[in-house]
Amino acid sequence: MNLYTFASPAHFYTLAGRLIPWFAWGAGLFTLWGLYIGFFQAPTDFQQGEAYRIIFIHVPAAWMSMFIYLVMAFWGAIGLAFNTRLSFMMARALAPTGAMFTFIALWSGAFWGKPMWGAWWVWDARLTSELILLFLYVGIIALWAAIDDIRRGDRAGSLLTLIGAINVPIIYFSVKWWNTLHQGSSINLMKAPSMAKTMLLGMLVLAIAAWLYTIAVALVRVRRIILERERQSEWVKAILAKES
Amino acid sequence: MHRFLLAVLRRDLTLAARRRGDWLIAQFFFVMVASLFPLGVGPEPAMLARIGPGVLWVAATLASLLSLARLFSDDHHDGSLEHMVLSPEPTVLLVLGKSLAHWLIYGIPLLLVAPILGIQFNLSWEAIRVLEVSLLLGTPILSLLGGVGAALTLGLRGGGVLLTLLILPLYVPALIFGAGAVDGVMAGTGAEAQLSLLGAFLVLSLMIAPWIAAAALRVSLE
Amino acid sequence: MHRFLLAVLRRDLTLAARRRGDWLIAQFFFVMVASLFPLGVGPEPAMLARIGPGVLWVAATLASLLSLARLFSDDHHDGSLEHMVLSPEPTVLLVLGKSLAHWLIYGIPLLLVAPILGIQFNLSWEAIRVLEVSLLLGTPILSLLGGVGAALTLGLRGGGVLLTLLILPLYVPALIFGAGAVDGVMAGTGAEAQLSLLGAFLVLSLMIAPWIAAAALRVSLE
Amino acid sequence: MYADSSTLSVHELACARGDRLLFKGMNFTLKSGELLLVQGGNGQGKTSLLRLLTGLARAEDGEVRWCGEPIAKQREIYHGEMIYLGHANGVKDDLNPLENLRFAAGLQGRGFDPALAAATLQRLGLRRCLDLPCRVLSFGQRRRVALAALLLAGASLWILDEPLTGLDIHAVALMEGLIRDHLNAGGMMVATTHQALNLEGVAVQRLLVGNVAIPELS
Amino acid sequence: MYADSSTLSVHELACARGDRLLFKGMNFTLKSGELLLVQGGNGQGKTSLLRLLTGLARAEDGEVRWCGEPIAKQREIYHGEMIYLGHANGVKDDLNPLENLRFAAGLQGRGFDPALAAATLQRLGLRRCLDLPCRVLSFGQRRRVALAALLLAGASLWILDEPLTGLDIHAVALMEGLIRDHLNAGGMMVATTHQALNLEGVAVQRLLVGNVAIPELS
Amino acid sequence: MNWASWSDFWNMGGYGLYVWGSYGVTAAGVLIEVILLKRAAAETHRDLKRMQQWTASLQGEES
Ligand code: HEM
Ligand SMILES: Nc1ncnc2c1ncn2[C@@H]1O[C@H](COP(=O)(O)OP(=O)(O)OP(=O)(O)O)[C@@H](O)[C@H]1O
Ligand SMILES: Nc1ncnc2c1ncn2[C@@H]1O[C@H](COP(=O)(O)OP(=O)(O)OP(=O)(O)O)[C@@H](O)[C@H]1O
Ligand SMILES: [Mg+2]
Ligand SMILES: [Mg+2]
Repeated sequence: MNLYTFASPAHFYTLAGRLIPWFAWGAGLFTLWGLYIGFFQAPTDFQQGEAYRIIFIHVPAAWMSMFIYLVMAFWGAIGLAFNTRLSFMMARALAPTGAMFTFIALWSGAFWGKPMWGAWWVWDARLTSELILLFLYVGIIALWAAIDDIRRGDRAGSLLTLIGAINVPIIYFSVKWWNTLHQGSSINLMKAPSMAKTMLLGMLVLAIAAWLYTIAVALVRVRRIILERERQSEWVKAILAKES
Repeated sequence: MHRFLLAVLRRDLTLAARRRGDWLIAQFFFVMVASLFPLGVGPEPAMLARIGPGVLWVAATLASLLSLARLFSDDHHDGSLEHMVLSPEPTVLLVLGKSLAHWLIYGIPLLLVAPILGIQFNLSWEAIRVLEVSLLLGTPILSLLGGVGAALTLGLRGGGVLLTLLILPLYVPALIFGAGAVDGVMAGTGAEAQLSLLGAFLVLSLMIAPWIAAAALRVSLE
Repeated sequence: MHRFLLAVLRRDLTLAARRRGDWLIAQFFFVMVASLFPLGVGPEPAMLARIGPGVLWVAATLASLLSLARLFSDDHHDGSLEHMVLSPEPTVLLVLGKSLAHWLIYGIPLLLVAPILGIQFNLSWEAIRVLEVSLLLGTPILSLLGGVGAALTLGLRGGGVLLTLLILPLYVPALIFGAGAVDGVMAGTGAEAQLSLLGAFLVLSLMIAPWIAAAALRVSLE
Repeated sequence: MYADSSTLSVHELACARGDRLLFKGMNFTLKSGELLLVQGGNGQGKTSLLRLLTGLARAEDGEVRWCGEPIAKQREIYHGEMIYLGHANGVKDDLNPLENLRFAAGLQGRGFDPALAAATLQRLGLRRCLDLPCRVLSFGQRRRVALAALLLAGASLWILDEPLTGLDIHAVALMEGLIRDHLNAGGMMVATTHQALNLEGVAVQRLLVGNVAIPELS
Repeated sequence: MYADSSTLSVHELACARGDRLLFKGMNFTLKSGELLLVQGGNGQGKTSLLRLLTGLARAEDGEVRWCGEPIAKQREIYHGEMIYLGHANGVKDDLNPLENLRFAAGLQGRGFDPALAAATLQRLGLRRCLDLPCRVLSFGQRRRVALAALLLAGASLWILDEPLTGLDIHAVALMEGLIRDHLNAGGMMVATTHQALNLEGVAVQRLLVGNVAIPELS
Repeated sequence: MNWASWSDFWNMGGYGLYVWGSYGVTAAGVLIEVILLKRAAAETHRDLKRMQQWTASLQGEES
């Protein structure tokens, strides 16, 4: 068994089926642990009060939103270069979760900004580039939804992901430069070092949970995509026959 | 190579000339969107001068987007796009030629109209000069990146709106540098930095966009 | 009569549902255009609140315009518009049904998105409430008048852009009253006068626009 | 089946496009059970004539009458009894064939019988395509969907512009049978076609359109 | 006229659309002077096959070869010797026929001889339409403009999808003559059509497309 | 332990709306995604089975 066998949809389907429960349970456990740290171990912040506890979802979500985009671009590039079906499927399977995390980062940021900055929204560099990231996700998903032909959709979506990926750092820095007059976050969270450690741990644990969750969900989705695309093949027919 | 590029260019320019006033309409759209603002926002001169560069740049972006929706779709509809892609010449040149033609038809006239609007928004001469330079550097970016979007959305149902959705995020840097340059000169901090960033972005788009658009075009025609 | 109107309505809604996300895209376009302005103009909250109502109304106008370009043209292309006009029922009902469907598909979701943008532009709750009312009264006007424009420009080459050119001037009153109402409430001068003018304009468009659009449709198909 | 007394007649009809007069002084009367085959080379004005007959276009001169009355004066009645199929199919790409038929019925203010519609589609050889969106159908298959809508409309007057384009030989034979049935049931039909039509036992009037010689070919 | 040694061959070609396998294991070789007539009912995959042959679409399996080499590896050479005419004409509405031919030539990197182009258009019966924008031409006239572009391209391989749709009988006869000339000069052609073609003295291969029975009609 | 009572916990030092607003939407997002995923998976299975039966019936007729 070499790597190539795993890249074949049939094998990947079974492999993914076996892996999913591990990632799903892992995600659940890490979430519980992270929440416990977040709510019961981490002390109250002397400046922000309890509001800072939003950080435990805000930061993991923000990280995931960017990370997933990069992974999508990676799979898209691989697919375009080597014409491997599975990589396109992976890219498609990741997009909705990425969009969801982007939305959560925006939402939790807004709910954090209101008590801290007194405004739900300011047009600051990070916020704006995150908003544009959401637009990119939505654009890619909309493009996929608009194209019925699978092969065409795969390639078109990957091309868009790639050109977006080239643009993302530019957007990030351009917004930063454009916005020099505006101050960023007014409160420095890292001031209290004793708290920083538990906080960092909580953030990391929840980030790992988000990561496991993403993998689990993406694998479920990829399995569905494989089934749909390979429905003519014998192994899918065999699987369906076995189930009924 | 050169002959093919020229043939594409000449063809698109002839077609634009034949559709009398079609390109004029895009200019009118530009003027109209820009003029809607004083109506929606109110007439205070200081405020208008403050928002002027931004509004003009946004209006320019939207005007170019509107015309981009038809960059390939007309030719797709009557079948001539397939003929062009099936020509022995490289598709990249085709895309480059069409983007260039788009810029000549929609970008250049925009440069001519923009100063008038600048005056309406109470911009200083210096600001208008920088606005012109920023549009000169920025509008080709719109045509190039727009070509990618037009190729990706070719023949799709949501057509024009989908194109906008895909392309507007990609336009953001051009918009920020462009409007930022004018803002800079108005705030006295100078425009050079922003303009050179805009120039760099233009070079980057010129190097990348045609290839991606050509690939997208082949995919869309499949 | 009623059955025909319902048939048109149901057909257009089904088609919209089938083109998954098509209407969603129009909403995102709205959000995106509105977000471009802060990027162009700069992030100062006070200024954004000042131009907010105008920007939102302009963005709503443009979003509805973009989707209007396809009100009749898709059906024209595949020949089904001719079939509908050749049906024994009055063309006015056809036009009314299609405008109504357009409003349901594009106008209503806009009402749902607008408050979020209002928050991003730092508007007060009261201002957001008035914004909603003004959009509720104003978006049907856009659909109705837009129907006239779409019928007039049917099958013409400049299509979308020409439509914009024809229709934007007609939209101006709606825009002025709508944005004015929100401005009024923010300036403390009250919004009632502007809102009732907007209502009157809506009734007027409802009484006149479908007839003109029906006539224009017959002319365009000739 | 259909009212026996209806007639479609044309009185001194003239049609101009741009600065070309395509035809003038055209007169004919079509009675129940008859077929009018409009003939002429490319560009002679067949499509233009058909659009005049439907009321979509306006004549340069003369008028089209239904049961003796100008059609402009009784648009709703006339359109209730007529159906037109042109070069475009009027088939929505996003809907499947059955849905297309459903909405076509709704727009014509007719009732819709799903079983009958499905049977008609099967009869036209679209059994395997019932749940595909029409977008993916082939050229001839889309034409067949349009023909199914035509059959279901139950109109007494059919106006068809090159109904056979893109149809394979089986479908052409089927259409010939359907046309014969329609005429035998007392219907009327105006059609153009460049292909041979095999219509025995049908009253066919032929009308040559065009005031210029057929474009010379060398 | 054309190089005698060129061949178009297809090796174990398979084509799927959606989840329908249209055909698989298709093999044929077409030599200089031969015509391949692709036959099959509506929706059997003729258009799909032709698009594979042009290189516009990608095959599910197998490959198309020009002179023994896969066309994907020699796109520019192959496209220099091939011309395709599909259901759409590729004629710009805003240009008149002559201008259309001029730009078609430019895009294919060929020289343009106005006198020859005008003569070709006249030969195709478009003498009266030389300075009309193609928008106002009739269905068949626009098809003739597309055919003129085909003739002027001077390609050795013609790939034509239902070239006869909309043409009147004179034009069909003319096309038959032109096809014969092309093949006798050593050209090649792949075509589909549902109409009868009268081609004596030409080497015709027939290829039946489709892995299912022709849609049954009852 | 940070919290004296449950109401203290829900109150979050006066920031309840913001903290629970964020956590709530996150939970809702995850929940919706999982539910949609389950539904889509079931739908795919149903469709595939229906398709298979359909093609089987067609082949049966043809042979
Ligand atoms: C809608 C509003 C907001 C958005 C879209 C947003 C977006 C982001 C993004 C994208 C990141 C990851 C960037 C990085 O790691 O470099 C991030 C991290 C962070 N955000 Fe936010 N944010 C928002 C509001 C806020 C608010 C109101 C605060 C606090 C008052 C805040 C505090 C932080 C902190 C502390 C980090 C972690 C920084 C680090 O890891 O270095 N954010 N946010
Ligand atoms: N503006 C115009 N100026 C001059 N001639 C025009 C104009 N518009 C249309 N024509 C001519 O009118 C004729 C219209 O023909 P029509 O479409 O009715 O032909 P047809 O008989 O249906 O032909 P086909 O068999 O090709 O479909 C064409 O010959 C066209 O050239
Ligand atoms: N996504 C899809 N799912 C299922 N079937 C599809 C899909 N896309 C295309 N098809 C089928 O593939 C076939 C395509 O046929 P094609 O257009 O090649 O036919 P053709 O032989 O050219 O027919 P015609 O004579 O009507 O032009 C049609 O039968 C169509 O129904
Ligand atoms: Mg005709
Ligand atoms: Mg075909």
